[in-house]
Amino acid sequence: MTRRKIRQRAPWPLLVLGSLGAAVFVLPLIGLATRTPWSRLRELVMSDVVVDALKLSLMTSVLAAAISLLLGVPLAWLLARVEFPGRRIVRAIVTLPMVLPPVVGGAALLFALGRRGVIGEPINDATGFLLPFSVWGVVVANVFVAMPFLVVTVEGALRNVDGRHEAAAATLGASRLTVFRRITLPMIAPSVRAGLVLAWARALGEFGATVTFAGNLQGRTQTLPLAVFVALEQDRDTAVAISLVLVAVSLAVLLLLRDRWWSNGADL
Amino acid sequence: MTRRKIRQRAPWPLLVLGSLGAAVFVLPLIGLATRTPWSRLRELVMSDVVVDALKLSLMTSVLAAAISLLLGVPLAWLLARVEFPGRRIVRAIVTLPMVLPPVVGGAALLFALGRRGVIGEPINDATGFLLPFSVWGVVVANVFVAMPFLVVTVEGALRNVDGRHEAAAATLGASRLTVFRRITLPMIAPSVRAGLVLAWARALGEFGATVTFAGNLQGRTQTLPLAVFVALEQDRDTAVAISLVLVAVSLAVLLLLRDRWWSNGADL
Amino acid sequence: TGRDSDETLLVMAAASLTDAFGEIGVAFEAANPDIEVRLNLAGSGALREQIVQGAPADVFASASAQTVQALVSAGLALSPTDFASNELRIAVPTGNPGGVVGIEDLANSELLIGLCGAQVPCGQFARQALEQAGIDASVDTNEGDVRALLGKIEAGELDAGIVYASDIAASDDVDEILLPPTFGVAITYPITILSESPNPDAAGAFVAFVLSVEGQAILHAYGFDPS
Amino acid sequence: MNGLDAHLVVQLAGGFYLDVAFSIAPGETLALLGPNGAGKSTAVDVLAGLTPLDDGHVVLNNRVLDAPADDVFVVAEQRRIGVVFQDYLLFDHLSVLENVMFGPLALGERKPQARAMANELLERLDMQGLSSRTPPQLSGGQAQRVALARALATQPDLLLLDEALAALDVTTRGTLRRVLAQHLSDFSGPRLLITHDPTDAFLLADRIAIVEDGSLSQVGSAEDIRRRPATPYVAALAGTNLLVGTNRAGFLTLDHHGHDLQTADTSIDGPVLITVHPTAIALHRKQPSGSPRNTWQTRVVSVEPLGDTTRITLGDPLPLGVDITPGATAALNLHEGAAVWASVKATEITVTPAAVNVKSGRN
Amino acid sequence: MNGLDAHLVVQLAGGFYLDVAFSIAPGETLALLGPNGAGKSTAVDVLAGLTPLDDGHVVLNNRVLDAPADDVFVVAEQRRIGVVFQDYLLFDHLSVLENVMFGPLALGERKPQARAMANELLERLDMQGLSSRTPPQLSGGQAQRVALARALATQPDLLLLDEALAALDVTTRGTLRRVLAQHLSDFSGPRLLITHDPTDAFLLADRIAIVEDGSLSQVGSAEDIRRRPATPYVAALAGTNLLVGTNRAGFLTLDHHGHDLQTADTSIDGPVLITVHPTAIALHRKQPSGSPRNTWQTRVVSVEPLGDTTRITLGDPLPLGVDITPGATAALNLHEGAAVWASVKATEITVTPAAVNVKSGRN
Ligand SMILES: Nc1ncnc2c1ncn2[C@@H]1O[C@H](COP(=O)(O)OP(=O)(O)OP(=O)(O)O)[C@@H](O)[C@H]1O
Ligand SMILES: Nc1ncnc2c1ncn2[C@@H]1O[C@H](COP(=O)(O)OP(=O)(O)OP(=O)(O)O)[C@@H](O)[C@H]1O
Ligand SMILES: [Mg+2]
Ligand SMILES: [Mg+2]
Repeated sequence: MTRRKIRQRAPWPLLVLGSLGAAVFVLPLIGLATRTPWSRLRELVMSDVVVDALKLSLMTSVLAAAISLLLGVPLAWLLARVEFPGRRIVRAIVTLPMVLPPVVGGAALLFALGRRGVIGEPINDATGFLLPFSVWGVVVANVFVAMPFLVVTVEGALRNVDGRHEAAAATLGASRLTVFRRITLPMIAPSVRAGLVLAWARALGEFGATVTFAGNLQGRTQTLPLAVFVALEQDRDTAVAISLVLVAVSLAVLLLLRDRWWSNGADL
Repeated sequence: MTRRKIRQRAPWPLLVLGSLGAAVFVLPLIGLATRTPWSRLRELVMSDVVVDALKLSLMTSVLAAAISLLLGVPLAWLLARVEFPGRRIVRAIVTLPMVLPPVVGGAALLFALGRRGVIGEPINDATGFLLPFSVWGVVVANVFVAMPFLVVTVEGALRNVDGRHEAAAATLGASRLTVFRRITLPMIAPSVRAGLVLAWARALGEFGATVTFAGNLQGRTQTLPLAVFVALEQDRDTAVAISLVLVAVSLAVLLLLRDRWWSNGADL
Repeated sequence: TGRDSDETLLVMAAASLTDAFGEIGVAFEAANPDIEVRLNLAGSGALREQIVQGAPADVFASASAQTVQALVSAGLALSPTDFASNELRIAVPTGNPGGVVGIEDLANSELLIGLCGAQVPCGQFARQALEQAGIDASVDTNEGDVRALLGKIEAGELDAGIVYASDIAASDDVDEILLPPTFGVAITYPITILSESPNPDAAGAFVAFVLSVEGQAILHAYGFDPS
Repeated sequence: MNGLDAHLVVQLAGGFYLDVAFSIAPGETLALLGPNGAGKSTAVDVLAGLTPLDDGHVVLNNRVLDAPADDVFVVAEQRRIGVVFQDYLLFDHLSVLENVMFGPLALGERKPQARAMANELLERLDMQGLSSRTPPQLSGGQAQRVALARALATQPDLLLLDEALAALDVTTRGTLRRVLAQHLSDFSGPRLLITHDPTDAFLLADRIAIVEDGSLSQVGSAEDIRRRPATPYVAALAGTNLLVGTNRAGFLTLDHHGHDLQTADTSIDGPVLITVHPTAIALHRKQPSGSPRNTWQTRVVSVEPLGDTTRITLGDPLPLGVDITPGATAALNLHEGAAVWASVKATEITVTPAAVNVKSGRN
Repeated sequence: MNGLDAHLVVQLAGGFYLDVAFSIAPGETLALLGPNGAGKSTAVDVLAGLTPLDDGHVVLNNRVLDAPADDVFVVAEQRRIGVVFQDYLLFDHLSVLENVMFGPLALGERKPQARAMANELLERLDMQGLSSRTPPQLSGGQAQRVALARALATQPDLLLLDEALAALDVTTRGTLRRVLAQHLSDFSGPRLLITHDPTDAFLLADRIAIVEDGSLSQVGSAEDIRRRPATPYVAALAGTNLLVGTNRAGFLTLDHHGHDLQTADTSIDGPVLITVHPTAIALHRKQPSGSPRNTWQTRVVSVEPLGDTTRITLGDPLPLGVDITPGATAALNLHEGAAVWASVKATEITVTPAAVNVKSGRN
């Protein structure tokens, strides 16, 4: 006997508003599709430039998402759970990269970490290491713009969690770190995933901060969005084609991911 | 007798990683501060251009956040709770604006809603109404780039909520809409707020899609980030100064907001 | 500019013309009180896209002949007129920390060298110059526009880059190194009235004003040479 | 028919299979008792419309609520079934008053009326001072009372109470039993009361159904349940001893124990359930010489003082519970491991035909 | 001293004020009983280190765990105090086995050892088949057993059981009482058992403390509690009747009721607590003529069949509970509203000095 599924019916106000919401995203995609040079697509997309950019984009966006996870989740936890002076200010500062035009963000990064930057100059003098114009520069720029999404999402989720389960774990002798790893994190897993997706997607699409902080060199720092930008000035068809690659990559990754760990297998 | 507060100590790995995470945001801000023309700041910032842009930015970003809330929460609910064919694809499409370089997103909007657009052309022919180069164009561009953050955050939170409380509400005779409004929404309120902040901040900082879809007309479509862009072409000091306005506005709004409804009053 | 006007003129101008056209707009309004000028400033490519998509614009002043030519072929613009010209220079941070002497140094892989991207006019001209000099430059970044390139040189993040003379004139934080005249490439800025201009008369007046003595003087003040 | 008619067949993911059928007349209270994990809360979920049936049906007042065969399923919010959940499921973001008002408001009641009704219920449940608290600020028993008030406030057609009194203290329990008895007799719908406390069942229910491991093992009046327990679980519930054996003209052979007994009841031949009340067993230090034909020697396994009586558990050959007075316990010097003689009159041993399959009583 | 020494003073936000002091010797079990909302769970939170004290102290085996005056506060994870929470607080994302293994692993136990220990505990609690389930897939009683196993697995220095048996069925309850009694006597630390069930308290505890409305109203052995209840709540717990009055050479004037009684106890003069056991009261259809000096006419307020006995509640002038046999109930034709004569011998009325302030027994 298989379990009978009862069809959930959606109340119409939610259905109407939600569909309108979906239209906001679907319409432009249709717009994009109508202007796509489908016949020349293969040729436009199979160039060196695009392949190089795609590789770089995948690598840097995944790295940036990973770093955002590593640093962002602890930061969110500190913001949500530990009272320290200036907490509110730190929390507000975390959301700044979202507000700052990315180009300005990139400039701020240069001011801080560039060859003449507040931190960058001493580091460069001492070690010769230079972030701008390198792959690591791309990653740093991506982390800067992408991590806030993860931090805000995770902090919101942490505030949703009632502390009693964590307290119960503490009475069992678990240190705060163990509680965090084995109780808190699993409890907010869906939100951490949501935040990770947001951060990854934002990193994949990042343009302004990257071009300003890391520059634009094919094979080294030219990610897909930078390639799109270059193409936009030359030939719209190529730009649209590269954008479709971007769309396809993110669609593929998101569709694959969700099956596994987004929906806990209970999905369509 | 006032309640004794027990100081929460953070485990050092979280402290180290979280501080590193915070450094990602604080350092560039310091960088920016070192390059700010503090003495000329007032003069640079008090121009017509900046005042016009500030007004427009506040209005359009708030409108965009409101629309994102209105359409995005129902959309998130549909995605999380209702099984319909193609749900996974819609969900993936919702995240596209995050991946698409904003300039391409703006172009896609033009293709769909511009005077020659798939939808825009018939609408323009019938009513004479034109979205691009209008304030509404700015709002649409903002909604397009900002709403995904809200949708993903809220959907993640909805998946965190166990359905038993909603079921209990149903046994009390509450329709699905009532359950949604009076039980589900309050339960995920912190995440809705987080999503709203994300969306608003993203809209406030939006540049690429706006400049492409709505143009860059002072007083009509020139938001703060666009003013920064123009200033960057003229005089870096002005650009930094306008960016600081942006930073100050968002800091002010975030600090004010959080006191009231972010932290439920239990904050520092 | 809050006064009543009968007509509003929408001028699409390349971002590098921001300062000069800002002043030209004010001067034009003074001369034509019944016309209000609105500038729409963006990259030439983005402007072209907006025009193609039916922006209700009147005049297009571009940094690239190619962009305008594309619009002319599409029937969206009338035949253009060149209104300004420019020259290339090597820009280095004040004090020249990289010790750049001439165009040969751009091949030095020890230095951090930037150019404009090949998709924008300044990048195309720079590459022409390098080719003529027979130099294979060791490029570390292709910036999106000349201002971005200049910004990085000003900040000392790059040791050298090829930019327009007009940009160097506008900056206090760079030193210039002249290129031999043989490497000079002809750099011209076209302006055109758009076919679908809602105000073709006012558009004509604006173009005429740019080409007038007064307009040319303003352009010169911002480092542009007459065409 | 009016009232509830239910045949619940559900297969849960973990392998648990529920198949029970029962009906409850209007105004009748059925108590559902059973060991942990027997399926009581599952039955509640199914009746309330939170878990769909796999087979069978739920019909309330002639309205079909769930019938997989006919593809009928009425959603929870249209069933008018009030539930007190075992884990309360109070709304943490609403105050106590708002929790109770939620149902009436959802059903279209005006705010003042809903508030008045909620206040009255809270007062009856002795919660008037706490109506502006939120559930996390309540004690366990207070929360349970709010859950009860919330369910009663909707004036449902069917009331499902899943251990609705478990967290209450003795005095409140007494008060609430009276409130509930009062309310239940006012309320004309059928109601299902789930409990682990036989006293609750005996006091509040008209009929008792026992579910064990997913199926019904006994249904009857409190009297039936107490007098003729059909399984060890029911016997424990009734506080009596149950053995399984065969009767041959008054000679009882026990299935699991090596000692025979004699009963005065010779009317039933064949497999029987044997009930021996704990007070019917006498204990002696020396072998008794009187009338009881059933006499055996054994050891004391445990001595549990239960207030007015002491419960002595005997070991092999017959593991029986015996209730004697604390005085007798002292007089006989009973302690763990003490050797004693036990005796029980043949007339005190009741037998019933073993019609129902005997289950282990635990899953 | 070894064991627990606690003086708990806490002021909660809603106005509730807890101030109780008690100590528990190593190996001793103290049962904490009290009405809903009396502060039992609050005491557990404080002892476990989840709520800091406002005043007083918690000292366990000579280690100061909380002492606001000296600014000492040991965090929960360093207290080695095992807790079964009233609402379980199981970890929904972990399996039953992992829930039980969590504590040992957190304390540095190796995985195989932790697993072995968890498996053994689960088996003792009859849960072996369910170790791969997650908590949402458990029944209420099963979840409670997991909570118990999880708390026992850490082998804590102090064990706090907050209604750890409330959701269990009768048979499991019996089994678990034995398991727990066994475990408690193995376990050398002090333990605190919170319950609403006097049987649990009488069986498992060495001493009983009663908390009402935030302060202790009585502490003593089960015998004390049963014989000399100090408040109406304790009397209800002990199943007896409690009245308040003044003794003058055997003549009792009652504080709240207009009827006087006589007692044989003339040793105490002044304010007294008066206990009358429900079985000591006789009921008659006609006025009795024999020896009892205390005789009065009244009406039956309720008749509650409780299995072997029937509980009759009498109305004015003295609201007393009376236990008689079902047979007698039938013979006297007792029903709600019936007029009866009640009598009680003067020797059956016990009085104790009213030393403790009598509280209402409910908040
Ligand atoms: N969501 C679920 N998925 C799979 N099995 C479940 C689920 N919920 C409960 N079960 C199992 O179904 C059986 C019946 O559970 P149910 O909660 O109905 O028992 P119950 O009679 O209410 O017990 P209790 O007296 O302990 O509350 C149990 O064995 C339980 O483990
Ligand atoms: N978080 C809180 N904030 C304010 N008041 C609270 C909070 N938690 C409990 N209370 C109140 O404190 C009092 C004591 O609650 P506590 O949970 O300790 O009672 P309890 O003795 O465990 O009762 P029960 O037997 O019902 O579980 C109650 O009146 C309760 O309403
Ligand atoms: Mg249950
Ligand atoms: Mg409690």
